[in-house]
Amino acid sequence: MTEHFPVFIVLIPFFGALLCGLLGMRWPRVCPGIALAGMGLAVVVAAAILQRVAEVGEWSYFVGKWEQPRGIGIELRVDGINALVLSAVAVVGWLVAVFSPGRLGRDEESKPTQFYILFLLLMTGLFGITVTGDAFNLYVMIEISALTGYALLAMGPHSRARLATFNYLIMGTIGASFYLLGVGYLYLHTGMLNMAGIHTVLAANPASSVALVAFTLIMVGLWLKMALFPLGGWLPNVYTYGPPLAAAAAAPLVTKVTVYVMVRMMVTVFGWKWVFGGGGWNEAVVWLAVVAILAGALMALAAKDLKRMLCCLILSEVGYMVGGAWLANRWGMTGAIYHILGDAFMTLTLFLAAGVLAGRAAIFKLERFEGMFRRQPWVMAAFAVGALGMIGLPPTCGFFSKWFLIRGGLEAGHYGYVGALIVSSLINAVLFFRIFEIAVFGSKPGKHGYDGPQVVVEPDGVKAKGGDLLALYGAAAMVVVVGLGSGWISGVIQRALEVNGVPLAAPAVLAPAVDETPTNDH
Amino acid sequence: MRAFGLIIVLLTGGLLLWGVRDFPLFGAADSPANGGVVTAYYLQHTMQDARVPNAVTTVLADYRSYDTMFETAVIFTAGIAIFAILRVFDDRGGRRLRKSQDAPVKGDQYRIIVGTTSRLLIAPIQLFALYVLVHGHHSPGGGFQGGVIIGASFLLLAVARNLQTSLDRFPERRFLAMGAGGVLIYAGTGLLCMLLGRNFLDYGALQAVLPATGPEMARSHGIFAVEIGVAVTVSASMFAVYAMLASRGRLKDGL
Amino acid sequence: MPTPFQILLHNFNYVCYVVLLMIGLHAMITKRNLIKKLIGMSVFSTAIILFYVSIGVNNGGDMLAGHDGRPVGNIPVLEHGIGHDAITHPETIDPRRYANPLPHVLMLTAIVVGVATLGVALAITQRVFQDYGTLEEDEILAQLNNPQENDD
Amino acid sequence: MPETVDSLSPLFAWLVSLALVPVLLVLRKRPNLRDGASLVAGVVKLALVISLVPLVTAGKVVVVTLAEVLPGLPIQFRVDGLGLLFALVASGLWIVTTLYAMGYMRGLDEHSQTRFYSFFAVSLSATLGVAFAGNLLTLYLFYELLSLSTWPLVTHHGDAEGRSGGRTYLAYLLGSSIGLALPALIFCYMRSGGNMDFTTTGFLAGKVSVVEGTVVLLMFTYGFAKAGLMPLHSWLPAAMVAPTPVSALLHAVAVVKVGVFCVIRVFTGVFGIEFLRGIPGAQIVAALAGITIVVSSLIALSQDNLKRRLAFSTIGQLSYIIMGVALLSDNGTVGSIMHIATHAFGKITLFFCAGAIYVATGKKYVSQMGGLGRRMPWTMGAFLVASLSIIGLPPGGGAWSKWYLLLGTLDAGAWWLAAALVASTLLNIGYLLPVAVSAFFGKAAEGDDGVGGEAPLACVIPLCLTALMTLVWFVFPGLLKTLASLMT
Repeated sequence: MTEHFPVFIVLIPFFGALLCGLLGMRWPRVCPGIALAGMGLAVVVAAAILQRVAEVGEWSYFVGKWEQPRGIGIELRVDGINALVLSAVAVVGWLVAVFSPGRLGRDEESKPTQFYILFLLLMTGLFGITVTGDAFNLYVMIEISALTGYALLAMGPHSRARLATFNYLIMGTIGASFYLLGVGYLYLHTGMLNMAGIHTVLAANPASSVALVAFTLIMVGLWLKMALFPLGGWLPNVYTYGPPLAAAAAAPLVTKVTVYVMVRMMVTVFGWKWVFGGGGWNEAVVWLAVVAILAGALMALAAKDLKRMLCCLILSEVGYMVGGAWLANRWGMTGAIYHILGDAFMTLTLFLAAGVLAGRAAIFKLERFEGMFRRQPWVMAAFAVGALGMIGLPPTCGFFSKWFLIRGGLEAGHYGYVGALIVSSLINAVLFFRIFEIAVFGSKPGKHGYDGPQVVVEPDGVKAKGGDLLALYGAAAMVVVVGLGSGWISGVIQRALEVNGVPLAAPAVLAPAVDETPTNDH
Repeated sequence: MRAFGLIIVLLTGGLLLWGVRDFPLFGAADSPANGGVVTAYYLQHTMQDARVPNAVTTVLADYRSYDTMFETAVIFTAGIAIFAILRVFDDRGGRRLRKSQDAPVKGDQYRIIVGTTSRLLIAPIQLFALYVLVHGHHSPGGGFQGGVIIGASFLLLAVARNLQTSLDRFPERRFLAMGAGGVLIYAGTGLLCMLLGRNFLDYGALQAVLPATGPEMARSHGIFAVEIGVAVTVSASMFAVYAMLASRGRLKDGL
Repeated sequence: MPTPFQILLHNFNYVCYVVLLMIGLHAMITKRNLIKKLIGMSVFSTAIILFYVSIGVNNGGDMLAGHDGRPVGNIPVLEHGIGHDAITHPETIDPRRYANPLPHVLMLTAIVVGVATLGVALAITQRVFQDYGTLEEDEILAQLNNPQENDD
Repeated sequence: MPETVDSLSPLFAWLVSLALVPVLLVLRKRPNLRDGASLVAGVVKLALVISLVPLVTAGKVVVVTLAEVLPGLPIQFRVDGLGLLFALVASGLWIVTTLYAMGYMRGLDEHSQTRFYSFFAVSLSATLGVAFAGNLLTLYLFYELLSLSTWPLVTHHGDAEGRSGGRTYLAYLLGSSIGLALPALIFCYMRSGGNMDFTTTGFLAGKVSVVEGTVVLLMFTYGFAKAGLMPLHSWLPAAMVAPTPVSALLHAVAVVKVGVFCVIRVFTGVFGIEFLRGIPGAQIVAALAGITIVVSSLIALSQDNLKRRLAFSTIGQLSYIIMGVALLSDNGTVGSIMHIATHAFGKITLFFCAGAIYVATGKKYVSQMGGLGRRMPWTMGAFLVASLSIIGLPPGGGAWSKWYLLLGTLDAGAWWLAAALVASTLLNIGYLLPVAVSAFFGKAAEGDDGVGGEAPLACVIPLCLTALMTLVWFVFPGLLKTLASLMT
């Protein structure tokens, strides 16, 4: 049974959603159970895939057994990179499933069944994106996760959520359509839809404007969907006004998986030599990322309420990943992929904590953190772990991703990027310690010996219950576990990148684009 | 804002036009896409592999059936999404019409003509839809087209009479269940192939279940089963979308 | 080498698709009315479908008619006459005589996705209209800036 | 390479104070039991550290690995002479400071003492973590942990002044560590090819060019801003808003010494003395230290608030240690390492006295302290003894360390650094002795209502003990000398 795992992981949430669709109308209570069991099973399967891929290195599964000639059927390919992303998505999904029952009643008006169907379909889309080895199938999965994202975010009680989701829908459709166009151009140029197939044909005759236009279209489309700074205007409103549960499900995953898609396009489909063979215009992209990092950090500094601040931090983190990926050396790419995992858990921790603290309110002014360490000590402790991750202090994964990214930056000699990373870490420190100060000592400075405000009865952020705390502490624990496991994780990533021909340092002079190292189609 | 939009449009347009320069000539038979190995295999092996002359149906439901399964999931998602966004359960506002009586609607005098023609047309439409669904193997058609026509027949009823009459024949609980059921038929067939030992959605495995059929004919029947699943979901979702949008989510006094 | 103008003339389909695409994109970005944005989105999706389908067009190279006199480049459904030998030795079928089936399959998906996105967008537009009473983005933003109805 | 011994005692020593935190939280309703637990933990910690002394003095290095994080770069403890000396000083003084804090906190009836003691314990374990750190990554990890765990202590009072002090404290420390130390750390990781364990010859020796070496050395020296080198020193006076036990242990012993300890580690463990002779980096640092010594002593002269005066004195004394190492001579290194211990005991006594005066009479300013000696003989006596040690006059232990420092400057031939050393010693006399002299022989300042006798016993005993220890170091410098010379 185990050889079906690559497709099995996508089918688990898919069948879960369908079961909820059938049974949910009559027995709404069955849906949380299906979601929890489904995501739990998904975590186990993802771990098994990761464990096997760490040994074998790469695992292809042909749906419908159409193997020869390559490109007829749809191939699901799992290697070191997407096995890790798969596990991260599965664990985040499970934690949100654990978090949802307690939180659901008030936020999603009165349609819990529809929430679970959409949530499981969102997970199906994300697993599908991560696992697929076919460029067009990737578009279909992007659309599934996008549609469910729009619905989940538009379901909320706040009227502004729907306007924000409308803009998100427009921008998301433009992004997905650009990606679709890019795949069309690639199909026109190579006659193949299978990623490995495109790679072999592209490696044979790289110099053509059609491939260049295809690459530009795909990149612009993906940057739009992952909210890279100039194109990310839609993100802050959507996740601020959207219902907290939907934001906790979508924020940590959707942007990160899109970054994974960009990495997959650069490494597997177009190939490292093709992307970085040409002139130095990858430097320009890293400078774009630098702008994204700094702009995100400054917008977060200016934000007055918690969720908008966290959204601006997401924009900044996307800048980390895009910058790391485009540094044209293996360390930068390792940092980018590692940051996908780390940042998913950090963002999840912060958004879960924001969900618990803010309750139904969309706007959670920073002053309302008054004495929060006393009112909700457990929630604030988990929030602190996420915050330390964002600042990048050692035991957490945030430190190690900065560790790889700065090393990549130094090796590429891109000091602007290294500087941006450091400045944004400092700004993060200011942001979060500003909150800690208010949370411990209250917003108005008291007299000598002032011990923080007296305990204020919870306005409407309900005291954290069992499910919330379990999810919160799972996420916070994962932030540290991914940090301590950075050696093993970066090992897996490095081996996967090596197989895909990612050089250690940016080759000063590139060998002419001869058919490069034996590609990995066995 | 307008100037900014214009600049972006001209920029992208220029880039795309510059890309057209290297395109293979329109309609060229030896272009990488048309002359490629993949296309040749599809056209040459559609009969050999699946006994289905219509190459599009074979590619749609067999070679790339994983894609089509999630395409059906997209339609199901659309139905659920619109239900989640619009559906309102409280009964304030909107009066519930008498059960399938003709409501006194303005422009009543045309009611007879529209009512009778629609009553005459709906049955043939649904019959034709089943033909389109079944005949997908041999002529352009298949699950999506058949499903949409069935959905359209219910829409015709809703437009000709009122939403309540078509809701009586296709109530909310049923079209939600059918939405999920259709995709379950599709994915269930694929799962059955997996349980029978072959890869997911490899219909050759169905020969063990179907009496006296070789692997190729099993593939053809597999395609047909999948098309039915698609038709079920598409019809249910199309009608659900219309019902939700027309009645602003109250499913009562709609368009 | 054919001059660029000849190429553009011959690839006229692709030029149309670019123009349509740009009309859709322009509408989506600059139009202030929500429904007009959606119309732009539909034009945008249709343009992509035009592009994909025009990839698959196959006029059989210089062959006007197949070796058995029947027209080339028609719909990718094998005629009845050649049923049996297509099964035993498939190479007799000349792919140049049929249109490329793959883009048509892909565009079935793109159409479905377009419908689904449009449906969800219309649902959201309806809820926006219920909440703000208008579909003009400027008026909605005006209502948001002087918040008589707060959002908390 | 000294042969390594695997034993878990460094791990237990590090864990003791961490394990204390839950105990404190449980006992928060019963202050006596809670403070008793702190004392017991302190004694156990000191005992565990002392158990390492025979091993290390025999030239062995005790190793224990906490977590295998990056290939070739685990979170690992490697206890050697320098680390052990600093650990001894820190854990020894922790017991004394806990005793003193009980007296001080009860004397002033401070609020939320449990939070105070638990963060105190966490910062101690972080200090021990830095002392035992085996490679640059572990060092950086515990360095950051120390900054975080001491922030709530600095802002303990929670009033506007406390919070702004905390903000400056964090801005300097986090800003410099993330801004300067982190890139330098990663640059070393890049150049060292993965293994960053501290070796006696330095793991970067020869692997880095002259310019890079100098730049990285300066980045580390200023990255570890806890060493208080000018111009990154003003967080120290700002942190004086903290309650006195915090100022005493952290800003005389734990925090500042961690900064200097890291600088010594960078000099000896990362680059190695021989390699540094080849590049100008060390001379620049020595010059900067010299300037800091003189300037801070001058500023201390002008400060009326006793704690701020002691703060600037600490900045000066720290630069002694940096200068000692930067001289790259054996005597200099031995002198600077010994100075860690002697200055710790001397300065902690002075801070204790400042706290005792504040508890007993509420006076903060030196000008008000005329004639206090007659009413507080023990406190002012200890102040006098400790001042001698800080200045470096014979009965005080500081004499030895300053003696070796002076020898070091002469060995290195940096005569103007020797001049700076002598000048600052005179300035030390200038700002320390008048306080003691006016206390015993001066007349009471006007407006002094002569109320309040000696400070509570729990304050006086610790400060007398530490004053006694400064004399012990003068009589038996043997332990310090052996541990220090292990490093050369």
